[in-house]
Amino acid sequence: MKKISKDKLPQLWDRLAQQATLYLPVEEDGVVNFAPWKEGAAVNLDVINTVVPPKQMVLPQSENYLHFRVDGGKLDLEPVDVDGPYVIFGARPCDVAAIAIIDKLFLDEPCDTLYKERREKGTIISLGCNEPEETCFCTAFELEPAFSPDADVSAWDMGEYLLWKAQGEKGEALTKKMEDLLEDAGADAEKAVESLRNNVASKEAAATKEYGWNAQGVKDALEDKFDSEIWDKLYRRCLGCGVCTYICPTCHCFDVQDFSRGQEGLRFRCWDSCMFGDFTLMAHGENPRPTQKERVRQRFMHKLLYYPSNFDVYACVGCGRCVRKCPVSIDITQVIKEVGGVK
Amino acid sequence: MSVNAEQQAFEPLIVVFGCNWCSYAGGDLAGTSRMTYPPNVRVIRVPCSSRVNPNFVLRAFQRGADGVVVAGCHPGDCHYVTGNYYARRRLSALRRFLEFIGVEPERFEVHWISGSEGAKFARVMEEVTEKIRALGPNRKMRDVR
Amino acid sequence: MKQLNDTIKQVAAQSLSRGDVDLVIGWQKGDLWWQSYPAFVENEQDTASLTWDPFCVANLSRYLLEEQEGKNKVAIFVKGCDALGLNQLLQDKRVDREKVYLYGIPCDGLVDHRKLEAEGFKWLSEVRKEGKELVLVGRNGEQKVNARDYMYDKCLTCRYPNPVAYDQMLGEAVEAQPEERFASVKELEEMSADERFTYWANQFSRCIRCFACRNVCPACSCRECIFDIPEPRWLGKAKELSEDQFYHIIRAYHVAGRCVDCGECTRVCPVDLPLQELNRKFIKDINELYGEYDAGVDPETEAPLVTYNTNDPAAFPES
Amino acid sequence: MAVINPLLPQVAKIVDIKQETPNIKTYRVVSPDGGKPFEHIPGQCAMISVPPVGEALFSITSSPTQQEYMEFSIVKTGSVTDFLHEIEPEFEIGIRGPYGNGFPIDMFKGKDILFIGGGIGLAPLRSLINYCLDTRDDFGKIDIVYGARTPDDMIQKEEIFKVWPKAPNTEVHLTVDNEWEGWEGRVGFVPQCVEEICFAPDNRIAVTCGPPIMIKFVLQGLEKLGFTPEQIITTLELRMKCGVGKCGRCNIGDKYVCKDGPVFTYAELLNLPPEY
Repeated sequence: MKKISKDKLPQLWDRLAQQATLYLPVEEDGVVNFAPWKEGAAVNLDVINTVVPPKQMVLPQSENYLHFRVDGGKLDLEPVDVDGPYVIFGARPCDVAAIAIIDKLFLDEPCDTLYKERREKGTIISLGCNEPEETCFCTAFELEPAFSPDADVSAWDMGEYLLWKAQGEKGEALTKKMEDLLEDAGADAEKAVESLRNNVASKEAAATKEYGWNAQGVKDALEDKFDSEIWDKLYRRCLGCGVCTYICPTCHCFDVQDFSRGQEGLRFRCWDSCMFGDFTLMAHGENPRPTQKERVRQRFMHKLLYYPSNFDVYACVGCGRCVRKCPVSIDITQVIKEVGGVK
Repeated sequence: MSVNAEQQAFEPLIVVFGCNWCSYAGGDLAGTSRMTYPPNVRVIRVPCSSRVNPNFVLRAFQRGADGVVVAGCHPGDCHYVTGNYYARRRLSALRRFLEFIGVEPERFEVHWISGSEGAKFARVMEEVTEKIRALGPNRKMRDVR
Repeated sequence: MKQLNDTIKQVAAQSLSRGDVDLVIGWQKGDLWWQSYPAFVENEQDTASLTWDPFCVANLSRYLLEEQEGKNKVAIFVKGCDALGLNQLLQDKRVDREKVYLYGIPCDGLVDHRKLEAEGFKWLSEVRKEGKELVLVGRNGEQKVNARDYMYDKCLTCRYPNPVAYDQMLGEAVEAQPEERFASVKELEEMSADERFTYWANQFSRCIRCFACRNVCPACSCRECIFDIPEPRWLGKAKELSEDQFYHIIRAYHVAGRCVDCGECTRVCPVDLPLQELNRKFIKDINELYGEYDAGVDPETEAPLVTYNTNDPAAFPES
Repeated sequence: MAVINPLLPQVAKIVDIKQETPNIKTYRVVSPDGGKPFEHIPGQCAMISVPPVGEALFSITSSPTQQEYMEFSIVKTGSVTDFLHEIEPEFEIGIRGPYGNGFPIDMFKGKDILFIGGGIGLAPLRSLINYCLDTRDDFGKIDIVYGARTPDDMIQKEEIFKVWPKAPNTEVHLTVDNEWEGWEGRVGFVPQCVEEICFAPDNRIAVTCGPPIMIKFVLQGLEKLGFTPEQIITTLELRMKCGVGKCGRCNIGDKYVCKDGPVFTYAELLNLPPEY
């Protein structure tokens, strides 16, 4: 276990940014999002969740993957390579868990090599939470607010300094490169982390206790709820916008589109949302999900029933972004309780 | 290449939406009267100045136009009687808004040019080209892909 | 405020039980203290869940686009800004006034819960409005704060707190105390072209193209939006600055002269883009060029950009 | 070899375009250096790519036993298909695949097979029909019921009128929805035709593709004739973009049509949510 005092962090960031693009939570006009590090950036490590999750580094909002040239009947195609290595500093445990969840889909046969390459080129330094937000419910999905097993390095904010623990090869390699900036954390560091982890987990469990729930029962509860009238009540206020899906760390649906400049162009994949009306609209006009009711139902069924039955993990990490940012407060925790998913 | 030389080497691309009944005819007249105006101008014929949708103007800037001109009949002469009255309001609102977004107002101009003002057509195209040449290429709004 | 909360339940129950309306659209509390969201009540006993509190900010008038179909009468509650939105839908011929029963609610400003959270007010169980103050009920008792310090910015500049359209007014008129609404537009106008371009480019590059601003806007009520039409595809789906600019400029342009300045676009934007300022620039210019006009006040008068005068001034030299 | 990105198309060439009906053309596609772009089994699909318009998934209508080329029958009904209906032979396109589970061939071995197709629905079936005819001894009697609105709307006229009827132990029953000048054959909707001929269910598998309304009545008719849901197979069509079960668009319940389908037994469909 290592440690680094907070006033040395800019030095650490400079060093990290020399070998790879360093993304960390930066505040701009009051909005905290992951942005590349540059001298004097307004880094904010206190906000629990950035607005847009670090998913955008492994599944960018749009990424070109094919360059094409059409000339009369001739066609020539050329893949576009994935850009260079990057480091994510300050990803919260829920967001790191979310990346591990969508790994299961993208790395499953047939493997999505674009995603795989981006994952391999990335190193994730997670920062444990000290306090839960009111909208946090990661413990309901049996995740820990102060520990992320899937990160390459786990860090904890101890006030004056950060504790730093390498996990796995990438983490070890990175720790070795940053050796001169890191000191040994001493014997009682492990115990300090232990008590922090229990303290935060119990604080959030207490908060979620107010709801008093654990969501592990929601998959079975949803098995027979396809025609439940819960959906009729829920969908009516939905605006059909893409806020909940685009800021959700586990939402991964994408579209494939072409951009053309005369004879040349780029094919790219980009985020798409099941809440949009044209998500399943077919060319001949049929749409298996014609109204907002089917779309709102699909979003919850996919995260809490379909994804778990395919990959036996819920596609929700309890980060609470959708609860905070939905313009009409469609709240997944309310849905889980209403369908009887609380155990 | 010194800045001045570079500026001289820069050939601005001006997209002109010319209304079929007046300004486009004015352009024709300039041609048939052997008046010259800069080749930087690409004229697109539209039925009326009020047919110019702000999408056209923005798409032109996206695809690399350095200046956009909408040319229509003088108010009162419109073949569709009220077309240019609507255009005057809408393009005025658009021009001020583009300025608010940061695009230099000189890059988007509206001129009333009648079918008989071949000379004015040539003069306006000359002036606009020189003004835009002085301003330099338009990086703003351009789609860099 | 408490008295209005009861009135709302009564009038809703009454209109449903008498069969005057088939549906009442109001607000309902969620689990968290700041969650008040649109509620659709069709039978009398559900009216108990209706509420009025400092968080009932969502504009209900846009739901009429869907909900008026197949019903003969729908009742909705409208604050000042909601009523302007409703009038705009009437002017655009998208809602049938005969099918709507309007309960007007004079509103002296609603609370932006993020302003409370920014100052550490969290884990509350209730927030009540009492006169000019907010009573914050938390884990360790109650606290009072000055309401105006935590209102939405859009409420601070509100010029029509009393609904301009209603069938039945549910409270006493309140006095408008609007702050200058074009303050930040003027501030931006003083910048140089390049500074303004950089400012807006930074804002637009944060946009995640979720379309919440379009889907919430009462002036954005087209049956099929230009951005959804595949051919010709005006807006690509790539995350590209020039596409973001295209979207925001055209969206603002399409509501120019019809935007009622209700500020819902700024409220719903997940990345806090100051979208209302874009619309306010159009309002300011149109007022200066073609005369003061407040969209949504009178649905009978024509919106400025769909009419003309032969002697209109122009924002370009006319030779 | 390195795992290639499943979204990356390879270049292929259209060598022949046959106008089947006013809005359906059949395209013969080969890889640049000749032969089929890749191997497939009957019922699988391929993503045809025509930049800068886009991509779309089409069932491969040729049988895997056809080695020289791959065929697709395409209805003109959207931006990609409009573009495809404008181009001439020798035009180069992108192609990637094969996608989908394809028909469960072993399930058909030694059984009688009843093919029921409507309009363009014959395209996915044809791949299996020709495969069965090329390996005829593995299968029992083959019945092909095929209907369309008018005779002009029937595809693969050469095969349905001349080739298939002559195949060993194979019967073709053609029908048009209503009377048509110059048409002597059967008249009536496909589901009606199936019930009239009254196929016995024992030792027989029914495979059906066509417009949803036809499928609905065919399923009812087959059940009346005693077919169990396990004996009825169909293919589904939804909007599909990636073709490899990642983009999250073509799910019915927890099944992705492009990966777990498009071929489903009626039994499987019965325990999927009714959202297709």
